[in-house]
Amino acid sequence: MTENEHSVGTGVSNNKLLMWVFLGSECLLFGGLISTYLIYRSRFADGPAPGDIFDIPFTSVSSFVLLMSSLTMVLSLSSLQRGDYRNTRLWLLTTALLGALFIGGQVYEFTTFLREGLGYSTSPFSSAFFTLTGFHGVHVSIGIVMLMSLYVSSMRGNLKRESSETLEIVGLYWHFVDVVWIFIFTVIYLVPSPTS
Amino acid sequence: MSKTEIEHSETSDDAGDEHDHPSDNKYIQIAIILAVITALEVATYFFEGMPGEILIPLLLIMMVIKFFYVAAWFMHLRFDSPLFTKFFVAGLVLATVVYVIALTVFEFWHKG
Amino acid sequence: MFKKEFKFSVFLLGIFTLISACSSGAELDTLNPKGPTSRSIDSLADPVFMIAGVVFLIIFGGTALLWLRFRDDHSDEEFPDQIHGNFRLEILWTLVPTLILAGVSVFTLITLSEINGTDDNVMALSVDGEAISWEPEVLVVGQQWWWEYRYYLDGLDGVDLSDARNLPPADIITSTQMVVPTGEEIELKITSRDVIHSHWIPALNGKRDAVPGRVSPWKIEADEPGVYFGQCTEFCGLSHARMRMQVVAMEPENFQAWINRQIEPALEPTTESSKRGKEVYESLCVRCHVVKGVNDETSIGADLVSNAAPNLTHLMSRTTFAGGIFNMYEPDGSLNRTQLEAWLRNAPEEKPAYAEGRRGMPNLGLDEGQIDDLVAYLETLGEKPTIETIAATEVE
Amino acid sequence: MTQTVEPQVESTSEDQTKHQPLGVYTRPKGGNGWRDWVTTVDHKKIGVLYGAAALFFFLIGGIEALLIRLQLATPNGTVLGADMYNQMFTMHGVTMVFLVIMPLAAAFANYLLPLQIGARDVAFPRLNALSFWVFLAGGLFLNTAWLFGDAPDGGWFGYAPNTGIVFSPGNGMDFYAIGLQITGIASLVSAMNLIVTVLNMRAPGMTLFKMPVFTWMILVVQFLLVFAVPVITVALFLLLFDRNFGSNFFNPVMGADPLLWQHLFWIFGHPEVYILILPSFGIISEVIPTFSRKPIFGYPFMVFSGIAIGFMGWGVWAHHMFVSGIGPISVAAFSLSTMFIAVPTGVKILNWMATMWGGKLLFNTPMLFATGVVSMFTVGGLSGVTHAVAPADTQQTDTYYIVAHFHYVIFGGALLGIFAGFYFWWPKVFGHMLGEKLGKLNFWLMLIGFNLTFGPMHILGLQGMSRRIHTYSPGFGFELWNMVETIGSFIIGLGVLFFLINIYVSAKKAKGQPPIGPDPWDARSLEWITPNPTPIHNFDEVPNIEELDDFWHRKYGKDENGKIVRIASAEEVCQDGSATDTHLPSPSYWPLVLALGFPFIGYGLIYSLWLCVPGGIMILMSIYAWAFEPPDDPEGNHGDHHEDTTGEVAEEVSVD
Amino acid sequence: MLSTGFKFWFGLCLLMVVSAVFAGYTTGGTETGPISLGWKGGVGNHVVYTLLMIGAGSMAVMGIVSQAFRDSDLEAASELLGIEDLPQAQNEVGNSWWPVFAALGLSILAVGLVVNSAVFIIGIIIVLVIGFEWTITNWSEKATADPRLNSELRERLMRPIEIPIIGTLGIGVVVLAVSRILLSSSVTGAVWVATIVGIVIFGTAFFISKRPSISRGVIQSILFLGISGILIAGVISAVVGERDFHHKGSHHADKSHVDEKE
Ligand code: HEA
Ligand code: HEA
Ligand code: HEC
Ligand code: CUA
Ligand SMILES: [Cu+2]
Repeated sequence: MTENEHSVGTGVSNNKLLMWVFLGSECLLFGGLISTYLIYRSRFADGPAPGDIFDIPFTSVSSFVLLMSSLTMVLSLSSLQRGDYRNTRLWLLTTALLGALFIGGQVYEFTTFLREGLGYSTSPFSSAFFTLTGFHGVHVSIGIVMLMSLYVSSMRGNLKRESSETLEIVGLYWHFVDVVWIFIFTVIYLVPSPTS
Repeated sequence: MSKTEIEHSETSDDAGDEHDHPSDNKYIQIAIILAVITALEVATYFFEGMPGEILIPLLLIMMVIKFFYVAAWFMHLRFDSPLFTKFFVAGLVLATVVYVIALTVFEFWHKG
Repeated sequence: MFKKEFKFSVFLLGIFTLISACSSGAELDTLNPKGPTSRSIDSLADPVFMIAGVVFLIIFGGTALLWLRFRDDHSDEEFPDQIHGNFRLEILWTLVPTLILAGVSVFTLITLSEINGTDDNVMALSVDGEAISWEPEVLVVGQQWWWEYRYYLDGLDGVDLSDARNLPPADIITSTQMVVPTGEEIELKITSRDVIHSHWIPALNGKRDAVPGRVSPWKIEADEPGVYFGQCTEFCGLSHARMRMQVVAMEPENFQAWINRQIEPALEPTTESSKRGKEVYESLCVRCHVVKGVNDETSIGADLVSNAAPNLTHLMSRTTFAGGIFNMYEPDGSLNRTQLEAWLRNAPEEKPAYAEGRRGMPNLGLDEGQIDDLVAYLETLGEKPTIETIAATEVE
Repeated sequence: MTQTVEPQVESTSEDQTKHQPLGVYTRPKGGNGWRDWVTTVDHKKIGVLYGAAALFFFLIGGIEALLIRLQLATPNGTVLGADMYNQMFTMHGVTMVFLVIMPLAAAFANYLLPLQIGARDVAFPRLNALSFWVFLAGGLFLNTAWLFGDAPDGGWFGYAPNTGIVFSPGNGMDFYAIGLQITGIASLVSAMNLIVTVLNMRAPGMTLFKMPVFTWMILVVQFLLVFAVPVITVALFLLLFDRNFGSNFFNPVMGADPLLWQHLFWIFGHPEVYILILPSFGIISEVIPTFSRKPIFGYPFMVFSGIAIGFMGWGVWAHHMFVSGIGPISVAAFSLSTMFIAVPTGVKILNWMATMWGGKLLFNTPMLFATGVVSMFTVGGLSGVTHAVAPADTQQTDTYYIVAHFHYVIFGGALLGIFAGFYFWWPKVFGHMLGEKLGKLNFWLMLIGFNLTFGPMHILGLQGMSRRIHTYSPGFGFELWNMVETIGSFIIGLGVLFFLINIYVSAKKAKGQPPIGPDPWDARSLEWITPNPTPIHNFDEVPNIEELDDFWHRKYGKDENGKIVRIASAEEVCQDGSATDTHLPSPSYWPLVLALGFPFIGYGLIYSLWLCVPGGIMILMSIYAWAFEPPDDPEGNHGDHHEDTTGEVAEEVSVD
Repeated sequence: MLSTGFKFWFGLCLLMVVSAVFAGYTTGGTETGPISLGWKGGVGNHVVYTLLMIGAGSMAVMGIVSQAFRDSDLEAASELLGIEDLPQAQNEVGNSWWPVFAALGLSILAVGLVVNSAVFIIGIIIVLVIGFEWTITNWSEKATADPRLNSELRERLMRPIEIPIIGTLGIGVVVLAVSRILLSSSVTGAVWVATIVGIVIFGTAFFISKRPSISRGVIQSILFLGISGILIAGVISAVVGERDFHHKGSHHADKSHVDEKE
């Protein structure tokens, strides 16, 4: 039959729309975790306080790393849109590596805190801190897995210029995770925290 | 940016979002701006003794600017359908309003 | 068809008559205020109920009218006018409710400030022969599944309430029954030792939750001497239904007398049986309970999550026990021995508890002799209240 | 139940065998028996599945309610012990809210939304199937808690710390936290899907303001879901971590504040109650005009008030916490914000009445239920306003007066509305009507039983009967009304029984008969342009929409005197469902496999973390298998860019 | 008829059960333990045992699923598609590296049996993975006559499994290595290390992107060098151990730890 489906929709791609709706929803998720943290940041019981323990210089470096991974992400996308598969892959891999570096830094940070006496059960503050940054870390990790999947697909010649939208959508997710970190870095780390 | 650099992908030309994606250089420019702001943010940490009343708004402003740049440029909100912006902003604003009220009820601001 | 509708209206009418007929007489009735705070709530609630009633009648009557008037009688085949709306009407029925509600909000705010304000009343009391002025305050502590009332006659200001599970010693500690003077506004500080409970004496005021880690202010005041029933209203686990309490309001001079009795330590037992009972108490019960003059400390920590069991010093001055569900006395004024013995024999049987989960009084495996002795001993703790109070507080 | 025979998707071409090499992970072909149902991605079948599953849970929740009522029939009842009772009302509340009303709304949304906007299917058919299976997995998971002898017992809003590991050491609350988490995923996915569908897949000419009110209300609900679900997700995660990994979010001993839970729960919880009611508002906004034979009165106001309710619903959550000790200023603010929700709701009520005004009302069963909503919901709404008056609420909260309120709005509003929908759209879905006689009996029994059950709760509440008490003592004046309520609840049960009988009897009668002709109700919205039951491909030809209630305008016009006259018969207007070569998305079993992974993870978290491994593997593998699944129909995709009907989850990789 | 998919999955399942029981007995399971799922008696190293059994369980589920849908059943599929002749001929089997890897895995396993259980587990995993891949390759190479089809078949089967696992493993290893390096550095050292690694990654990428002429081989070697550099540094750091830490905060409170789940 004749396809006369000229929908009066918004004219934007379904997939992208879905991703944006999802990101809108994620705002509420991270908002909840961040508020929980804020409410509890001064309740450190007998354990270390945030101000005692944060290593701002190190976290600054991680934040830079994540921020720059957003750049490489967008470069990857624009390469794909140009049909430049070599650079697509290059930037994809770079993004994933920078992400892995960030996560490695987080593992390092968590381990340090643990050694310094901040366990997951130490205080409401510690629980909230690990949960918030842990959730963010999990998001980043999922992002890395997606990037790697795209990378492998691309190696096998399956990531075509015509399907650049897939990459764009993964990119949206990646940038969102970055944006969340921008928030976390400022509000949780840089705004002066209570000390014991 | 030169238009020749940017070829349109075939899939998107019917979707009505026909627009110029910025060049890589533009992205790099944005990234540099972001990096500079981040550096400024971090610098406040080494400025001991800046009173909270100045420091915190300053940090928040810088944060919002960064946020804005990433969303507008890297996430293409500037060029894409305004609908996306609406969805994202809806979530963002709703989250902010709701949680700020919640924090207020918790008397979060009282402690300073 | 019409008959059915008619019957239905009659049925509804019936219901509403019954509503109005049945709203008094019950002990927990919320529409029967006995103090200034509950009265101001009531005088706000009544008109609101009225408004709601009127709106309901309008909507319900309107629906009935539509039903009767516009039902299709198949008299003709004409199609009704296709009316799409009317802007003015819309504005009208946006505005009218808005205005009504604006009115309601004003009174809501007024009442809110009334029930949250405090007056700085003080009461002259003499304690140990010394005259003090007491700002009537009671610390109310909820735990699974009974209420404790602590009186600090020097005032609560300097008292560290941050950890409800380790409160500083109080002058008077009772459970289940809070005794207050009439005509005085009593400030309550409500907190909890384990989960969230809610303290509610409907005749005197609405509820206020007892939240662990928080101390919430609230107040009550009784016009007349009497007994006012209450019930924990926040779901707090297994025996939530069995967590009740009463406020006993008495004239200030009786209250003074009550204070005088309560601050005394327990008397030494005299009979053989009660002496043996005291020994049992000292060997088994001191782990959890306190009797002033016998033990001031317990080793409760490992036994109960909440770190508290009722203070038994003046047990007999209370007319109900175990969360206000059992009578301490028979209607004739004699001790309700059967119930007390049953409690000691196997408390979790009488009142659902998670004794193995360190909540509620456990079954201590006492033998009948021990139980008899214990009852004899408990009977020496505190003075029996008047027969009127016994009658007024009777439960079940 | 009758089902249409699917036009077999033809796939004989040589070319295709190349595209779809033999071997694992070809897409299932569907077409016969149960395999068809488990692999379906058809929004209509999924709608039916949702409905069936929710009705099943309704019976469970209803039986739980009856047991509650039996226990409370007399003072010192002994039907259930305290422990059993606590589990019973918790599971009753959870089941009814999350496994009955929400999925019933999803059933209607799934079935009708594409039809009402003139679409072939939802935007992401496989995601749609996923939502259903995940919901079912979550619901069954929750209910298996009974089998393990450890159902949740902390109340449906699970206030911490009573639900923490210290005070609820069994596994019940883990089932609660995980089960709701799983159903939350289902709701979120389905909400995102439907939003995209409504925004992007409307038929030509179907502008937003030509969409039926039902579609609008569903759209609003999906937005509420998208934004509310993550909040409870956070709350449930925190609870889960507290219980299983030793965190301290709700542990006052370590200085945590239990009110955090309440805030998170109710920030979700209040939008949730509008999630429950708005679909029903949508349904009766279709039913009332049809049976009044008038267009909906004040369409834009209906739409905007729905949106307004959705918006305002975000700013009132603390009215559930008036006595929690949040401070008088907060109480005042939330008290006022709550009250004014009555305004947009009132607009709706009055517009329905105005729709009926001047109409020619036909009181068929759907209309009976709809008028039931108008009056009964109002009762509940008005008692809601009396709670909103915070000082009054200090007397009312946590008493049976509240129980009365929410059953009036939920049963009298949401459930009656859904029943109206059942009767209204049954012919659309199954091709035959439900019996009118039994239907009326069903309605009156339910209405009377309902008022007998919940009406007296107002009295009991004001007389001081607390909620969630497993027993009460004689002497407080509670005996009479509790007995009445118990009797009433069994009358409701009888009503529901007649509904079931009606389903059975009417299906039996319809067997062998040809399906009912088009447009049995002389209806107004687009779904009726398709034949009954709806053919698998929905529309033979996607209609061009010119007006609100376009379908109706195709049937009626004005004569020279301006009188409304019939210009076309239903047969002329309706499509005959004869198109056969429509391209449909092919079925997939990955949604099912993916969904099955969740209970594994759930049980794993409770019993042995090792179980999470196969669960996780199942989920991960199916996500990838899903992404790599061959496109539905290699040929069908040529040229029509429109929607990628394979429905990739955005985060997933699509390389085909 | 049992489908190929079913046979395949159940074969794997059986293999896993057998190795679980074997592992159970060799690591100290009691007489009836390993065969009664631990219901009567111990199962030896329960981590290994459970892992394998769970693996077996999931394989069984997959088998049932694929049987239910009659997937990978050549006959059924050809019936459905209306193809007359079943492609049968076997095409040439290509070079295979699997035996080499398998030997490696087996030797690790053997060493593990003697040395310690972690190495043993790694050995088992390697052997399993290889067995799996090998079987699949073997099977797919014989599936039809058309090699292109065969490789597509293999792809379709394996991509969903390989991609996430490779991806996860890849970043997992990098993350682990990076965090070890950081942990063994001093506080400021860690900052420098992170900065330098970041700059190196970033800079290299920029460099390569600006030089389109660089050959694939060179890039691959750079990548290889970089990754192995990180890995080696990680291993060294792990051996060196973490730096010293001091408790912070008012009191020391180390009654808890993150990995409480174990
Ligand atoms: C379908 C679900 C639903 C709906 C629609 C509503 C609607 C409303 N609810 Fe209800 N509510 C619940 C479900 C719902 N509620 C549940 C489940 C609980 C209990 C949770 C628990 O504790 O377990 C609850 C509890 C609850 C409380 C807390 C009580 C307590 O625990 O102390 C409050 C307090 O303000 C409240 C208020 C309202 C109000 C003001 C509305 C308004 O939206 C109602 C508006 C409607 C009308 C007012 C009627 C029509 C209007 C007119 C005809 C116009 C004229 C009217 C006036 C001028 C007044 N509800
Ligand atoms: C969301 C919708 C919803 C619905 C539809 C209902 C329906 C009913 N509810 Fe429910 N209820 C809640 C939501 C709902 N409830 C919630 C959220 C709570 C709070 C929980 C909490 O406090 O945590 C609650 C609490 C609650 C209580 C208070 C418990 C307490 O506080 O101690 C009571 C008490 O009477 C009650 C009764 C009923 C009854 C009698 C029905 C009836 O309408 C049920 C009608 C259904 C049936 C009667 C089933 C019919 C079927 C048959 C009988 C057919 C025959 C059987 C077979 C074929 C096998 N409910
Ligand atoms: C492990 C702690 C524990 C021990 C030991 C214990 N009790 Fe109790 N007792 C409690 C708790 C808790 C309650 C409150 C139970 C309730 O009301 O739910 C209670 C209540 C009582 C009451 C009712 C008090 C009131 O005011 O409501 C009496 C009387 C009593 N106990 C007597 C005894 C005697 C006598 C013994 C010793 C033989 C004893 N108890 C040993 C924990 C204990
Ligand atoms: Cu205490 Cu309910
Ligand atoms: Cu609410």
